[in-house]
Amino acid sequence: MFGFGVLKGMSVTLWNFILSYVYPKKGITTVQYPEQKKEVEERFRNFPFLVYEGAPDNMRCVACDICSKECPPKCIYIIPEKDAQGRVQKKPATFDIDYAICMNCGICEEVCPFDAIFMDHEYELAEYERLSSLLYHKEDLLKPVEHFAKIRPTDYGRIEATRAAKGVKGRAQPVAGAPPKPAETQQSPPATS
Amino acid sequence: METSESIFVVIKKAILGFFHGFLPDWTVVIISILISVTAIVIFGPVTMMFLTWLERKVVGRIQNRYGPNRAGIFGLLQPIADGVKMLTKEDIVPRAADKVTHFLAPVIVVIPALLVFSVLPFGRGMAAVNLNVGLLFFLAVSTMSTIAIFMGSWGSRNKFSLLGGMRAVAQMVSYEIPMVMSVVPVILVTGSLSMVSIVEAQLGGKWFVLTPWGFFGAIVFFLCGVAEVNRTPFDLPEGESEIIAGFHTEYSGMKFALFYMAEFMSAFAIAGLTATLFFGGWDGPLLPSWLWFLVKSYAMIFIMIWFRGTLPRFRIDQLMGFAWKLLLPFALLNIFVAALWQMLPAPKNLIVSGIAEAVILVIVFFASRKDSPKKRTYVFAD
Amino acid sequence: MSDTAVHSQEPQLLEVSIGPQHPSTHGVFRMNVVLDGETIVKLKPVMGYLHRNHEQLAENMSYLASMPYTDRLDYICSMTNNFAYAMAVEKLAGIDVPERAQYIRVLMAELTRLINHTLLVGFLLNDLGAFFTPTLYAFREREKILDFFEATAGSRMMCNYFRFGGVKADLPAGGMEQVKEIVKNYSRFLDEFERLLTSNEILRSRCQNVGILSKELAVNASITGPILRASGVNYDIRKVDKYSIYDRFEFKVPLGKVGDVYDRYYVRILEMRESIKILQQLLKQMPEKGEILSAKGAAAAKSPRMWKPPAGDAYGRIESPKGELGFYLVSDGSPKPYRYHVRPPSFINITILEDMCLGQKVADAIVILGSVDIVLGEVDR
Amino acid sequence: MDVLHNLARLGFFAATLVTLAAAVMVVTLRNIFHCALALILVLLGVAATYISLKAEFFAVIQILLYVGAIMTLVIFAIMLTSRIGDKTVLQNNRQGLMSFSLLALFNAFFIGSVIKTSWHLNPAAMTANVDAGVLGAAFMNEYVFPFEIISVVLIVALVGAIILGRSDQ
Amino acid sequence: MNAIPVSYYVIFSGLLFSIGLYGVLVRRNVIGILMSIELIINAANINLVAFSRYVAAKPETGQIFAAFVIVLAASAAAVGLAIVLSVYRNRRTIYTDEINLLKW
Repeated sequence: MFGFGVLKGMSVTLWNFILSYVYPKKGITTVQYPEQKKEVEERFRNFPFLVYEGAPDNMRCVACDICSKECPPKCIYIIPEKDAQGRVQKKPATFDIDYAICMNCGICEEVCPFDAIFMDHEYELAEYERLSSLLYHKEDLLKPVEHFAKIRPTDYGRIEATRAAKGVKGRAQPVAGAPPKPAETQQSPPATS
Repeated sequence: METSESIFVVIKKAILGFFHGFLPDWTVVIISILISVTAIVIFGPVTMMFLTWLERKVVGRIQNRYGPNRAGIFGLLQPIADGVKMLTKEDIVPRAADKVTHFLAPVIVVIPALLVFSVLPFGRGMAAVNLNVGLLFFLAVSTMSTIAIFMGSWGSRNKFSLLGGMRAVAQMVSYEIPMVMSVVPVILVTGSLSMVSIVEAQLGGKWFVLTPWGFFGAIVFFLCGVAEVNRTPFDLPEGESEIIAGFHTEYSGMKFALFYMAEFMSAFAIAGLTATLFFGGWDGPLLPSWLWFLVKSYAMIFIMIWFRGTLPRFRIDQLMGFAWKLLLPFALLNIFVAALWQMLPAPKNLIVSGIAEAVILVIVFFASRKDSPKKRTYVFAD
Repeated sequence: MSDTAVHSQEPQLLEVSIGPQHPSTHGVFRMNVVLDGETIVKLKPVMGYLHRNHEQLAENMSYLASMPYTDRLDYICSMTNNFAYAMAVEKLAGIDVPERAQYIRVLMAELTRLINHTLLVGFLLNDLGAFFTPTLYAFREREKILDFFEATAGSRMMCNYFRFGGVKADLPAGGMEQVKEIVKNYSRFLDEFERLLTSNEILRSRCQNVGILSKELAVNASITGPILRASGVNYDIRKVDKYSIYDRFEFKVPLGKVGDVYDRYYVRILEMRESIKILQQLLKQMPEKGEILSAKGAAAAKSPRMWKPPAGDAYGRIESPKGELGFYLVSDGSPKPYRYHVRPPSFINITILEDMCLGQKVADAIVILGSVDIVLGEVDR
Repeated sequence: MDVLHNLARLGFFAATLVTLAAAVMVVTLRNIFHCALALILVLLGVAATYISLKAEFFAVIQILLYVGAIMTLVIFAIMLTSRIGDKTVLQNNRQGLMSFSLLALFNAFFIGSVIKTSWHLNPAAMTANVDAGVLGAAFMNEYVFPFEIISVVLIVALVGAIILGRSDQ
Repeated sequence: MNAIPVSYYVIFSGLLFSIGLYGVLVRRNVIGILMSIELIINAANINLVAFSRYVAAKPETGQIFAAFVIVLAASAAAVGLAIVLSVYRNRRTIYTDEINLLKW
């Protein structure tokens, strides 16, 4: 009685010890991180990025401010662009996301009516300074739609299909001609902040 | 074979012979002492460094991890990296601490840990000092570390340290007794306190562990030794989940490293002593004697690490109960069995002492049954 | 000079503050302990170090925006937190949940229960002084479930997966196979775990008859979860409320007799085995395809800031791995909850800590705290 | 080998001096815990003296019993009777000067008389080997009766200590 | 080694004894007094061992008596400290001049 339970437990640890040498595939769970990286799942979400098509200037975002309002920790900050007359354009002049505040919930991606913001797979974002270096500006956030297609092919296929069905193709040019109306109706007016 | 067997003895003789050529006799004696001292002072810390690596490696493997594998091949340079880190750390002394005691404790704790190596026979003719009271010297000196731990815990002026120090002393005093008692059979049979003659009595595979009393004596001694050096499952004085780090809570940097060093060196010393007393020391075929000693010692060390990788910790009252109610009676009765073994002629003694040991086991089993934990049944409700 | 001749018969007491910086308080929890030697004569839990104003925050944002915050209550079981909150809102707004989504929800909840109990046993052993081995074995198995969570919800711990009226996304391709593999191997892992722990004499002697919680006290202090059941009270909300689709599965509720740490440990092991049974049945019954988000729910998810539930109140509760987790919501018809209240099981279970610890050794207090199974994110909110 | 002998003598005198200095610390230091540590040093010095008297077994016993057991007990008592945050209070009473002068007088006479005395040395005893075996034989033969009595005394003392030290409940 | 005359040991032990006696006389702390008594006992032991080495008919005699003395010292320490503890528990002091009631 006394000692046998201990011995039984010790047999388990010895078994794992031996297994780690004779069959490391099962006996060792370590991922040697910087050299070896675990592949992230397709749906993995880390921090949001903005999508553009073709050129960075041609972004999908229309500065509608929905994501910034829905964002639970309020880490998105948008100022729409204004033309010479002071009229609000459907394009952000400033689009900042504070990665230090963002909690990767993915709500911005869900609520965006223009499929302009998505969650990235990039996770090696360590910085020495946490105030300014983790505040990502529009230039840092913009990534081509091909990037999105690469990291999340399934979602990309689905979203492109719905977009095609709605007849939205890319984003209309801000100047020249009437901009095509988005299918969504509840688009809020651009923020006046 | 012959050269590898006595390689260290030969080297020492060569050095001494070299100095004998031009130096007076008395300097040669001093140099001889110095060589032994240097050997031990180098061997101790190197062993400790290797043990820290080994422990992390083995525990890592037990836990399905690699353990240290970045610094050097197989992570063998990890202890050096650790040492550098320890050296460069800030040496913090709490404001309320008893400065002198706080400073002296880590220094003093290393001394007994190094001293005990002087009487261990590392191989044939390789005991630094063949003291005729070697075994008692070992036990006496190893009790000194209690004082150092006490100094550390008192000097830190920290309640957790104080609790740890109290636990350490209570534990070490309690386990001293069954430890000494479990050694008595060996002394009884060999009729000597000298480590060298104890090993010589076991030459040719007549290891004491192969006798009934020796087998259980070895278990008792080893468990007491594990408790004596505060290792799992008897690591209450430094139980990090309860009292953070016990007596060395307030130590950082090199002072902490010294405590660590002392712990590992004593662990090795206990492993070596178990090998010497019960497993024939450096006795063994083919391999050189010192290698045999190391193999046996490291086997003991492996068991200690294995314990560490498996077992949770005792509670203080259970720890005391284990020493006083189980190990001590067992060790005392073991003396009786060893006496039987020694008195009776050769074939009879094995049977008689074996039966006696079995009877003792049964008695202890039934006596401890009341206290021992039970298996339980559970009901399931819908 | 010294305090001369104080004629007191009191033993010398030592007041120790365990925490908030302490290796085994499971976060920033603090116990003010008064010790006589090593025996506890007084214990005062101090909490609030991790207070994040969760309820007030939730009252100032839309209903959906609180969902990711519930992940952070009990950060080990974010799925069940989501579940309880989603249930409360569904009750409030009268949203129904499609069949397949119900199955996915129960699947996630039971997997979370496995994670939580496995981790708890690992950490309990750490508190007992084991050198991380059980914990790392627990992590090893948990990792497989977390991989599944990542594949499904996109995040390993902060899943944010449930939506009002369903779940965010369907299982990914190959998800079912992944779960089947986990469920198949989990009972083997539990066997190994038990071989390592259950019959270990040190664990038994450390845990048995330590921190006994009587039936009456447990009920009076409104303790819930495995701790309550370890004390022998048959109360499992999965059985009592039969919420979601728990009435479709056959499972039993293991009950302890003594109510000590060992019972709490073993009841959890048995619960894990029951969870595996549920999962096995679930995998058989689960419909291949189907809606995962009802139409009403989809509307709520698309524009949370505009979505207004009818005025009223609702209390949604589930059997989270730690006990009864409930969300009480009052709506005044605006997009933000008028009142948002959490009933956190950890917080209510920790209130009886002193009663369990008195007269025990200081080492036991740590173990008892470990066996209560608290997560400070939930205690302090 | 004369040099070695001289070195050994030097070591002995150094040990003696350290021992005496530590002894002075035992009776003068204000912090009782430091006193206990100094006492340990004294005991080790006394053990060194035993070694110089070729009583190695006894020296080891001295360390094992005094340092390992008695001093642990003393330190435990210190820990239990003084609070961790205590300030050091005056440890001596006002009889110091008088005691010192009387003892100095006594020592003057004592040392003088010791130096004047001529001892009847026993050369056989000076070279004899006293190891554990000899001591054990003496305990078991010639001194068996006192040995038994002393064991009874020890047991009585320990039982008495347990009864005294037990708390009342 | 035997060149050290026996009178050195005797003087050493005499000094140790005096220091111990001084401690017994001047210490207020009961534990301090007990420690001073240990000094005195050690002084006696040195004498016993030294004389048995130099003067006695049998060299082991002194050591045997010294062993008895150590055992007695251990007993004294155990009982003495137990008394100290029980005094402390009742009176909250271990200073001799504060333990001035004949009863408690």
